[in-house]
Amino acid sequence: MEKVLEVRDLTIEFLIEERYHQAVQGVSFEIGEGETLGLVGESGCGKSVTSLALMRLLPVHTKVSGQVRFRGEDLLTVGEPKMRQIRGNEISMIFQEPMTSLNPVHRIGTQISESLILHRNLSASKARAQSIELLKLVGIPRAEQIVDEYPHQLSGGMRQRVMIAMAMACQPTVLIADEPTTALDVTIQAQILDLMRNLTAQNRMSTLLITHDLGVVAEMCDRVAVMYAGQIVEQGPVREIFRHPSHPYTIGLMNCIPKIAGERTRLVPIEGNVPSLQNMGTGCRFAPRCPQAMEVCKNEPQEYDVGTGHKSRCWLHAEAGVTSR
Amino acid sequence: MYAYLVRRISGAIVVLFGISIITFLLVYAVPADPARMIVGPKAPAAVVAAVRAQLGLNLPLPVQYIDYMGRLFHGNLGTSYIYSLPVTKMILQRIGPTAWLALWCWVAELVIGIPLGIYTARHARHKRDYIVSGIALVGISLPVFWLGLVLLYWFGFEIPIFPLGGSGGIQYVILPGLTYGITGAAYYTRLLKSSMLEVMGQDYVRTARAKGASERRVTWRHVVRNALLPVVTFGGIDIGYLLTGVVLIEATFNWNGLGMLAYTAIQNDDVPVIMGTVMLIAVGVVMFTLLVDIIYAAIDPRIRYD
Amino acid sequence: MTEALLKVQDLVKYFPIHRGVFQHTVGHVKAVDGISFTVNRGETLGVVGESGCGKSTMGRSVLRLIEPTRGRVEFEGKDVLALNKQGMRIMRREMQIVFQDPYASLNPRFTIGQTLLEPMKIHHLHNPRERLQHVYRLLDRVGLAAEYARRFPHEFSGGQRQRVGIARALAVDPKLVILDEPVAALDVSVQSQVLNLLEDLQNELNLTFVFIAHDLSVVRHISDRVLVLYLGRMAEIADSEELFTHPLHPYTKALLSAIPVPDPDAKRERIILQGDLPSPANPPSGCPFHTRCPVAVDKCRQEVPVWREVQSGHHVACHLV
Amino acid sequence: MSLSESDIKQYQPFTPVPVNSKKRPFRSLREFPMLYVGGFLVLLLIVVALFAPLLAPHNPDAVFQNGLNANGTPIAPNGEFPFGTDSNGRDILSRVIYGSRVSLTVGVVSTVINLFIGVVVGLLSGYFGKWVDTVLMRAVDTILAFPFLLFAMALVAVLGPSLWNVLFAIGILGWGTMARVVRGQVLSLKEFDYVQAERALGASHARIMFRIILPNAIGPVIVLATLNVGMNMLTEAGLSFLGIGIQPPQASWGNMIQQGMNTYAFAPWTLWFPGLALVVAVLGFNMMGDGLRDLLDPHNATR
Repeated sequence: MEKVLEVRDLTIEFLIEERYHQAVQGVSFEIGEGETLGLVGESGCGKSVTSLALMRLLPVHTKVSGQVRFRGEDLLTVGEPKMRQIRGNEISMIFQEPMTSLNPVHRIGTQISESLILHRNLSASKARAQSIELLKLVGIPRAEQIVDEYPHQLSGGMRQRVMIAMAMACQPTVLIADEPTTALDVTIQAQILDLMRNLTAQNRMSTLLITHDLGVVAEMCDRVAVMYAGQIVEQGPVREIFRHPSHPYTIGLMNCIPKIAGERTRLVPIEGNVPSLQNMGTGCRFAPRCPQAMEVCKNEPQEYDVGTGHKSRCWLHAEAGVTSR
Repeated sequence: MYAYLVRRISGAIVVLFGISIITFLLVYAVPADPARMIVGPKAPAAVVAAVRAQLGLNLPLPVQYIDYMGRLFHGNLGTSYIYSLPVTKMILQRIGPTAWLALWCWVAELVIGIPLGIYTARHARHKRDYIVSGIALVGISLPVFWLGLVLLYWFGFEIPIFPLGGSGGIQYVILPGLTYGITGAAYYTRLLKSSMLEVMGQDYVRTARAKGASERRVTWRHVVRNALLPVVTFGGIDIGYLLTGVVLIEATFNWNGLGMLAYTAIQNDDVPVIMGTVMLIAVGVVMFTLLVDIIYAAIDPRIRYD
Repeated sequence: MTEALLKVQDLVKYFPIHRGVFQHTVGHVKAVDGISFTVNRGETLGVVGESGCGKSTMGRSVLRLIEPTRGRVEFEGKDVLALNKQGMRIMRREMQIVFQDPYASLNPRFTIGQTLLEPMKIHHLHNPRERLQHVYRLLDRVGLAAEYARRFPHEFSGGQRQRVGIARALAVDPKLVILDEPVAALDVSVQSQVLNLLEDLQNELNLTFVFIAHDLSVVRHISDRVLVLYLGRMAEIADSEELFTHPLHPYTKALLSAIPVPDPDAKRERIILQGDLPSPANPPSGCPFHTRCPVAVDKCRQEVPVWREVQSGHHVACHLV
Repeated sequence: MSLSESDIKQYQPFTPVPVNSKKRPFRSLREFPMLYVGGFLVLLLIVVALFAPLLAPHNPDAVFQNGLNANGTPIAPNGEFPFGTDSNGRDILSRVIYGSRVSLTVGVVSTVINLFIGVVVGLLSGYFGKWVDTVLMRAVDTILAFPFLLFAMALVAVLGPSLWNVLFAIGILGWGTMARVVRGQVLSLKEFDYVQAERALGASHARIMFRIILPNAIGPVIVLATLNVGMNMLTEAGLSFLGIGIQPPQASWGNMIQQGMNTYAFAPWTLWFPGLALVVAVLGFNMMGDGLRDLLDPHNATR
């Protein structure tokens, strides 16, 4: 499979109280053509920040290092005009809050047309016609009328469909979806996931799906990367990860989710709390909460191979696997 | 939107009634006896009593209020005690000059304030922002009348480009306009800046950037458009402030308008004139606020389609 | 264990919609439209539904934080809605609530200690000198260190704040606690800690819970019985196991099938509902679910389905069951 | 001019986050220069007002034999009269120093009256809602629609021009914005779950309003009150400038400017000094208000 997007050693630092703190450290992953990679983790683990860094949409006073290779170019070093041609055209994004992600004073059609006008040089009337087609594509009824309505007139699910239509407008190669269904109800979530699955499959789009919901990952993704405290602790094919989770954090995560079927057992929580950015200790970042922590965990672990394309950043696998890279 | 407007209009009517009652009560708080003022200090008591009866001042307060409202609806604001002229006529003569002055003051505020607001927001937390914001803060702290006199001193007296006060055409409004512009623009600058900074943090601005829009496009199409909404509201209220504060600038520049009329009336205890001007200006404020509500409804789709 | 603690009968809450010139009422948001259920002493009743189904309004109406339009709420045989101000004050010691948002539910100006002392001050509980001891006991009970009493909420994580919220509710020794989405704002790892804490507290203190949530797996985990709401009406109620293995209402079925399961090989029949939730201001005629129901027939559009018992303890409102 | 809508806009309710002052006590000095410079100016004003008799070189009301030139014009600043003299031959520096007392008294006391009425009206209106809200907010609309300055002029004319009447007029008319801000705060705060929790615990309305809501709403109110002091000082000066406020011979910056209006052509210092004093005093309060706003802004606190 051809690699469409390749992220190498991505490190992101934020300025907090006049000091830089690493929100994301040494993140590496790749997405193949037509593949969906799930980036999963709890709030504050750096998954959203990572996605914004790929698009270079992070606020100023943020240091980003590493490489983001897209079509042989490093997106972190290309000029801003070039980057603008990529955003919304080659790589597009869907956000978590469909309520606030649409501009309240512009019509739906105008907002979808914007990327068509910017990247395809379409006239306003042609862009409008195509906007209607896009609205139909994402399953919006009465598209001819909705195109002239304003965001506040639509429901949450409809707005997320509009966001998807906007993202699809220029038939991007890569779609980044940042918690696209978190703000939606379950039955609406099912609709939106279904729609995304169909659209990405039809267009052979590579997708980076960011979520905190392992259920969504299991349903949507080909491969998974699990993030904890700014690092990827485990990644691999989705089946591998769910069948044979190897990192204690991944295992812990799976054990603390209540099951929808089968026997009801007492949950096994991960004790403690996620460390804050300012006091991230040395060594393995999960060690303070890890039931299997050892002396060696005071040192920083590497990513070790535990199976085909399956890596774990844990000392438990240091012997079993060969250090990757 | 229809219901919204009707609600606003009915609210305005309630406010107008409140204004009429308070203004009316003010008359009774003034110690001067209107009848005595009309007939003069030397007239016999019987004459004063006759005038009192003629004016209806013997009647109970509510009755007098109804009379007063009745006259008000016919555009009759009474007769000046001092000049024995109909107040309506005196006021109508002064509306023109005051409106002319107020218009220029307002335009000056907008022309200075809005570009500076956009500028500071775009350069937030940079040296340029601190300098302009500092100037804006000084602007807000300046008393209009003093700044007016300072400008008169420099540009009327030391370097005589403009007339030393008086009312009239364009050359007369430049200094008052500039004075008001400098002191009032700062409000627009600060409001627009905070409003723009707020909008810049909104998710939909990030969406626009994610679509590949340039910073210029993001600023003008997405940020400024949304950030101007509160400025529109303030603009209308500000015209109200302008009208209420017009007395200071008129006194400073010796401008023969409504403010001066009220000012002399207050010094002379000329109650019908005081009431008339206060009433008229209050009505003006209410009308402009209402106008702004209508404009706001027209430009904010969230209200337009509700 | 079948003694009824709370009995709710035909609870209704309509929020008036004001429009026009004099803000007259032009309609109602039928947030809660005729809900009846019983909660037995010591059990947990789960209440699930999507946004706008009225679950939160229902919880707050029972406590009279929102005054219900009509209906009857009976606590240990006492008519709660008929109580006067003083009676209600006393009743508030019996029923408490835990809120969803751990960031909005604690007063930022109060230390954790002050927050926990507040209920005791309001109800003049304990000797003032013993109150502090009681605060420490409460903190210990929810798994927080005693020294936290001197700190402010902003120094704590969401999970820790939620523990404080639970301790505050327990400060008056209530019999019933309404948990309004208590874990919805928490990350899964912390969510499981709080769920375990709630289970422990229930066992130790013989508490009765009404657990309101939108997450079905959480509800299944914690509840003895589950009530499913749709658009302010009851769709189905049954024992937890029964409901999740043999759902009868088409809405419950769709809801269950819509949950993404963390198993990539799970082969499931997925029912994807078409369209959006209708507005509770203008609910559909007949069965409120008929606009999205995959099996709706003509009767569903015209007649409101009767709430009936299909099996022992399993009630459903559907023409087709 | 009274406080503007832009000020209201800037006090959108927020949950105050206490600044972490324990860790780095002097961090604030660099991060909130406005607060410190403003606070310094305000302190300076207070010191000048308190110790006016010690600081003033002359009696402010004394007419000096040598206070006028031979042709009857004021004397330019010199060693004896550092700010020069006015058209009556009085020492401007001493009058400026004593004028601070008038400005500060009117500014602060009228603000306290504004604050009291505004907080009570806003609290009741926001907390009880329904008809209470409708009635009180119409009253606020009415008071805001009035030509504030004209009405204050009329009121002072009725009561008779004196320091206390000026202060009373400004105090009784200028609370509209305050009430709106407090109401906005209360409206948003009362939906917070911690207020709901208090209700669920059975607390009384008074307890909820004064012990829970008010302390949480107080931040923006303090900021607004600080800015309000400056505004009220300007209003007092405006009234005195028009001859309706503080009456000569008592020195007020406003009536000194009025006097300077007649002499600035040949003695501009009669205009400069009282005006500058007023600007510096108002600027001090405005800077302090801005600084407080930055300090209380949660974005700054967590930065």
